Amino acid sequence: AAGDPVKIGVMLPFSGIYAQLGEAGRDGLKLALKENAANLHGADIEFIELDTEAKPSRAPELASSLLNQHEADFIIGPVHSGVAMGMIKMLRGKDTVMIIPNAGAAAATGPLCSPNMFRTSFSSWQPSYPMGKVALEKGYKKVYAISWNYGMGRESLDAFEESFTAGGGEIVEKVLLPFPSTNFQSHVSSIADTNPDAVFTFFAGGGAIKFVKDYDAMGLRGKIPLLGSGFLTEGTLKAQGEAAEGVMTGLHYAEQLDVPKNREFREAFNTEYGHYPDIYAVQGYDAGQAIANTIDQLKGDISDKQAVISTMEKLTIDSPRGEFTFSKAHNPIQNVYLREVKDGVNVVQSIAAEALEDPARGCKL
Amino acid sequence: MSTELFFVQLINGLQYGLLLFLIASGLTLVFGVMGILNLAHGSMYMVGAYLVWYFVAVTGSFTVSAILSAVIALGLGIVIERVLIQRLYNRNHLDQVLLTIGMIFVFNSLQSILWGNDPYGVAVPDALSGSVPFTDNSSYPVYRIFAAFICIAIAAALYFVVSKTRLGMLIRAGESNREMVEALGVNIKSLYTIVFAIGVMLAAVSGIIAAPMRSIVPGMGESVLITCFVVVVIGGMGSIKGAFVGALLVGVISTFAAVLMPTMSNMIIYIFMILVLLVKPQGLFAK
Amino acid sequence: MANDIILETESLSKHWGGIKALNDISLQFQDKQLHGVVGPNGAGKSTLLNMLCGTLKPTSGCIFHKGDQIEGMKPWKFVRRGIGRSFQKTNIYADVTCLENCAVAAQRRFTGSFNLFASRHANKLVREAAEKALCQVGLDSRIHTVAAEISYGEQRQLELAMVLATDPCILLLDEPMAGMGHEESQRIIELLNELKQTYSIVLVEHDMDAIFELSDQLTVLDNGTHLITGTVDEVRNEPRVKEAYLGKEDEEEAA
Amino acid sequence: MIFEKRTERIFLAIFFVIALCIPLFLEDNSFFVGKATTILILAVFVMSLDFLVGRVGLVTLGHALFYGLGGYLFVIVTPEYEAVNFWIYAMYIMGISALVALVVGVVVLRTSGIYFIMITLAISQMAYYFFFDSLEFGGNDGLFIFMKPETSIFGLNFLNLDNPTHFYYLSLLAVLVTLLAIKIILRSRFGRIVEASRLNPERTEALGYNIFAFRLISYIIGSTLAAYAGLLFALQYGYVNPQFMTWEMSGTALVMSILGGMGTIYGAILGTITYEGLQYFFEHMSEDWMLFMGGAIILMVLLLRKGLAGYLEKLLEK
Amino acid sequence: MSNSLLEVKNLNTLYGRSHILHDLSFRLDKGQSMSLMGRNGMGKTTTLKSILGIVPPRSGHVYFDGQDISNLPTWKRMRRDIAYVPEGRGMFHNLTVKEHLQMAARPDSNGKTGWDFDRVMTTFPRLQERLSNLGTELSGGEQQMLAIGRALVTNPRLMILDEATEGLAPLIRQDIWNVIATIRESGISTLIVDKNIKALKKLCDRHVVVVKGKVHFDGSSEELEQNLEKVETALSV
Ligand SMILES: Nc1ncnc2c1ncn2[C@@H]1O[C@H](COP(=O)(O)OP(=O)(O)OP(=O)(O)O)[C@@H](O)[C@H]1O
Ligand SMILES: Nc1ncnc2c1ncn2[C@@H]1O[C@H](COP(=O)(O)OP(=O)(O)OP(=O)(O)O)[C@@H](O)[C@H]1O
Ligand SMILES: CC(C)C[C@H](N)C(=O)O
Ligand SMILES: [Mg+2]
Ligand SMILES: [Mg+2]
Repeated sequence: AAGDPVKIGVMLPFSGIYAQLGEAGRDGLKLALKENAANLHGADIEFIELDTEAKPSRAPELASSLLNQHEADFIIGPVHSGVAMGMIKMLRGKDTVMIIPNAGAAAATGPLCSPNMFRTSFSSWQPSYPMGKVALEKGYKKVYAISWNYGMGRESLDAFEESFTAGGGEIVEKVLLPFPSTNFQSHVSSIADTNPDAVFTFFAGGGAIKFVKDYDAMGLRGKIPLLGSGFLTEGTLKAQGEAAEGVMTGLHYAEQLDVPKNREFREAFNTEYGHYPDIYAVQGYDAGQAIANTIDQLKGDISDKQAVISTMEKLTIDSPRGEFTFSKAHNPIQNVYLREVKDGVNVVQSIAAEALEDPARGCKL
Repeated sequence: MSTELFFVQLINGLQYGLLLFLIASGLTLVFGVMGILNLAHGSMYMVGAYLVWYFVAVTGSFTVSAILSAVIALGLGIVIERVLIQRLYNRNHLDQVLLTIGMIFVFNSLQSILWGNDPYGVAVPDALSGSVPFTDNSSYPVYRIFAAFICIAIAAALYFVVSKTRLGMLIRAGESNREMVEALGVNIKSLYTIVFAIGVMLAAVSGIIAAPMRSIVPGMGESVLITCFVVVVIGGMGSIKGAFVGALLVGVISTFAAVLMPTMSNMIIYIFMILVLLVKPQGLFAK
Repeated sequence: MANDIILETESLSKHWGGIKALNDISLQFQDKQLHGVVGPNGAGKSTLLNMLCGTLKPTSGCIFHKGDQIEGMKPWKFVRRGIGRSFQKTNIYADVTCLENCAVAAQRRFTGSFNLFASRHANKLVREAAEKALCQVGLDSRIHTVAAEISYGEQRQLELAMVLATDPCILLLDEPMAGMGHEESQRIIELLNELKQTYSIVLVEHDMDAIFELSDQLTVLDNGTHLITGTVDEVRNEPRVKEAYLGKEDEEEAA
Repeated sequence: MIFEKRTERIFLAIFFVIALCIPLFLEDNSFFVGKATTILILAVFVMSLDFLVGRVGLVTLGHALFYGLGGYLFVIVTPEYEAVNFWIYAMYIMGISALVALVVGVVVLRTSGIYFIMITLAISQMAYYFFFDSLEFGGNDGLFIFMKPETSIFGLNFLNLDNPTHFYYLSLLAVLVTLLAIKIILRSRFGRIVEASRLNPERTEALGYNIFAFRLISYIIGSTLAAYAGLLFALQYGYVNPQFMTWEMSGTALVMSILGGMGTIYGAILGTITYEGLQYFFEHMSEDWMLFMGGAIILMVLLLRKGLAGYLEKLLEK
Repeated sequence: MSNSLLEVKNLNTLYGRSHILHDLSFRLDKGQSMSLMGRNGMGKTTTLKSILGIVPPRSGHVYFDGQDISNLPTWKRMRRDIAYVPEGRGMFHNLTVKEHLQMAARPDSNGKTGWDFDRVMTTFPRLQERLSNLGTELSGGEQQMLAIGRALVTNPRLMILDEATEGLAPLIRQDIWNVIATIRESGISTLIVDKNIKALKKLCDRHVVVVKGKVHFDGSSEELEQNLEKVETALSV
């Protein structure tokens, strides 16, 4: 009923390996709702934050807490795909709207898609698929692909392979390491031995840092180009230092992206939190915008959940990454940019794929 | 696999093994020799890495930072032993599990409060930043060679002290029967405080040495913890030699497994350990 | 008196690396006799008992029980054949009462131990056997005391009570009197005198009074080798034994 | 009386009275009914661990293997879109788990002490990687259980697993049955030898018991109970994930049981409630809940010599 | 300065609720040797442990060489040149025979080193062949020799022996008595708990008999002879 606050449940990792991602997402989310406070038609916003620790085992319980105990109107989360599955199990088909601000699992907007589930980030497929074409354009014929053997790792390599081999490229070797092992040195030696035209990879967080450092330490940087899904150089550049120079990645965002909204957002974020945002903050911010815009369009009355969903479906989000809309499966239709690290910054080279839509295999929406 | 690549991987494996030994060295002392089940060992490794990162950012010098961090870790070890561990010596060993798991929580949380959750890296110190030619299109970083030597030096020193000196005998005797050691006129309480603190310092030193090669991230402590225990146990409790050989074997085996059957490579050290324990239920170098 | 050989060893040896703890020992133990085993420290007496009860595997040689070759079997199978032993170094359940210590020992005789449901207290026979064993060694007043809280000498008594509670046909006793006071030792001597009517006993002791009083047969080991086996008098007058083991016995002590 | 201690009787009486009443004050799909159910299920798991660690003397860090297995087995052996009979399949799954425990037990029981800890850990980690890496079993995403089983016995159906309150009572029943089973076993003749093997294995063997057999049987019992808990846990939210099998899961259960008072069995219930309660409380209090949680654990271990049960006993005995 | 080396005054020691030692007092003079006798469970070991602080007494005082050591930790008491051979031998399972002696060896507080590794080897030649074996691998008697050797290399002024001849063969037992006699001649005092009254009678100057944690008899060898009956009933010889 009107007058009740709008409850936003947040299920992100605030401890453990993905803590930084969780915090960024939450900060972005809060910033969006703060900026839009005037458009909420008087609705008060209340946040309930729960730490997932990026552990899937507690995901259904926490989701149940947000759904049943706190009766949240929107639930934002998570970062980790495994956790996403646990949340989906609980929330799928319910009235409460779930917005995923990071986890890329194909299933979320694929076979398990559901009217009440949205994603403001990406599907694993999206950042990697265009990179196959990029590799071909650069003239690479033989590529060594390496990642972790888990959902996003496999989906990323598969997406790359899909476009790369379709265009006549050859994957000389496809290596899937156990997650989250970071013992890369021997693989770097193998790469040196195989001597491919380029290397394609998906790693994130600590693994990304370690891989890029090992690659450089063993002297391969500058000899064999390193391509990747954009997470290889997101939030990790400072730690990677010089080792990351020249790495080319595909992602739906870049910090220096020349979009007015991006400049605005970056400054606002910096004013609010004292540091500049990264991709995870952008995705959280867009989740916040999606909520704010929906409330705005419904004039503050979100009691009709069907209306909420159908309003949200039609939104065009003015994201720092450029405007995007939701696909039928509720995944963003967005540009993927080719970026290259220069002087510690991901510099946009080109748009690798425009308005790219995830194939949403298996989704019946 | 070509012979050249075989040797390259062998070197990689040995180097990884040496690093493993380094990371496990503190645990070998604290757990293997003194018999304290310290699950917070990984946290000490993490503390070392974060401290050196922090001091490098402040002072700019790796050497100064390394020394500062090691000294702080030593102090931390003394405090932990005095305030916490010491109270549990005459209790069930499992209480140590509880205590040190509590410590993991606290350290992880302090890490996040003090240093935030961003991943960090430490640059290789300038003096060691070069690399030597290795194969056709790869080279070997000097720092990693340096680290390998540090590991060997620590292994040798540890082996010497524990098995050859009177101090080492006292430490071992303390694990066997504290009361009796004290009845021989030895201040076992202070001795254990110091040795525990040295164990903590070794863990931190491994974090320091590893910092320029690895990433400094939340949860980095837990990720090495089990491997350390595996190394100590494969070698046989209390045997420095065993831990050293165990670490090298684990390093080489997991390196080859990683390239030959990558998807299995996380399992391989467990399979190896199970096999070792089935043949030698007390580890390779059990007395 | 029966002259049946109940237990027999044939060229039994145990080597630890270079140390020959026991070398080529062939002995025969007769039914319903007390067979003493003496020898200097480190002669291999405990090693011999450890092999006779299955806890140690011989390096070479054989052990026969009633004609069956039994070396190499699991220790618990030895017990099932009625071979029970006491330990030189006290080896009890420190955290439970003396009664429970003996009940564990006695239970196997009376009931199946794989019964997951029947209460352990339900069987009267077990309890009675345990109590009886405790009384035999003189621990009547300690039945309900936790074993860790009785003195060392009393623990030695308990050690013996536990073997008695298993009611074996062959008792292998490793210095049962060590650590006991006079009264207790005296009591044990009486007890053994009584028991050897029904059991075969192998007794290792350094208490010469006890050994001389009790032994029907006496074996002397020295440095892993078999010096002599005979009656008490034969052994006592053997000069090699005096030299290796007894010393000038009457002079100093023999209390 | 299988509950020897006064404290034990008082605690259990209070616990069961409160536990029986909880749903009366809560709505059916209230979060708290679900949370309480999870705690009960965990308590079953922790009790089975406490039995092994505290009473049999098998300190395992691989117990979660069976916890996870209970859930995975359900997904594997039941048809995806058909409601099977809960009781039959529970027996079936416990049977398979017992077989697995037999095989694992034969391997791991060759070692003891710290080596046993590590070898159990290794085996559970291997199982974890097996499920984590396998596409068929959902990898790190885990698997969903789409159909909850039905629970009729001889055509009578008084439980509906889709109803959280019913599920709650099913879990409470599991606590009761597990508690009684463990207590009866411990008091039995078998229990006597098991206890003896923990206190002094060498002597027990010298008294004519094949301790390997006693340990193996105990290991199978403990593991099967854990698998049952795992099955319930998987069914509660209809979700299995390899993370249920990690050593961290085993470690957390170990923490709960030590906290409660090692080897007391009822302490496992106490420890589970306390741990989960504290975590819930701190999580809702602060983002740095781990700091408080860690602090609380450290304080408790320093202040309580024998866990919470030990503390209660000090207050209530004599 | 008094001649007393060790003086125990009104010791009361409890294990939990059970009161074991009741106002126990006795005194041992320098260079003297004293026996402590009593039946099983009467509190002999408890007395020794109370003196050393291994089991802290509830009340009472222990003086060593004229100084009150009641409040010192065990290791500091031992550092005043006391050595202890515990009941059950106290072997270290992870140290070799040689290491047992090496780790314990130290000069006394005046820097005197009468007992060293070699002397222990001449005293117990049996140990010579077992130097690289672990302490727990020795036979019972060998362990006992090692425990005594380990105490001797700390060069004590007071040796406390708790059933040190348990499990020793008659010949070796004699050797031990001889050793104790020699060390006594060199001015080392001994406090001996043993079963062997005859040997103790010859060897010791004073005798204390405890019954249920109380001093039942305290006197010289002559006094012992005079009160033999009283003592023997207490020991039920
Ligand atoms: N596990 C072992 N490893 C190496 N040597 C051993 C081991 N066990 C025993 N020994 C050696 O074997 C020899 C015989 O030992 P055993 O215990 O049988 O002697 P014993 O005759 O019982 O002596 P005691 O009267 O002192 O008890 C000893 O010298 C001992 O050092
Ligand atoms: N840890 C303990 N807890 C409780 N009671 C104990 C403990 N240790 C010893 N006692 C009790 O204290 C009393 C004295 O024991 P103590 O060991 O001093 O006897 P003792 O004279 O040395 O006997 P023994 O000749 O058998 O060694 C005994 O009655 C014993 O039951
Ligand atoms: C980008 C990554 C942090 C994504 C995360 N690993 C996932 O499972 O989806
Ligand atoms: Mg012996
Ligand atoms: Mg005593």
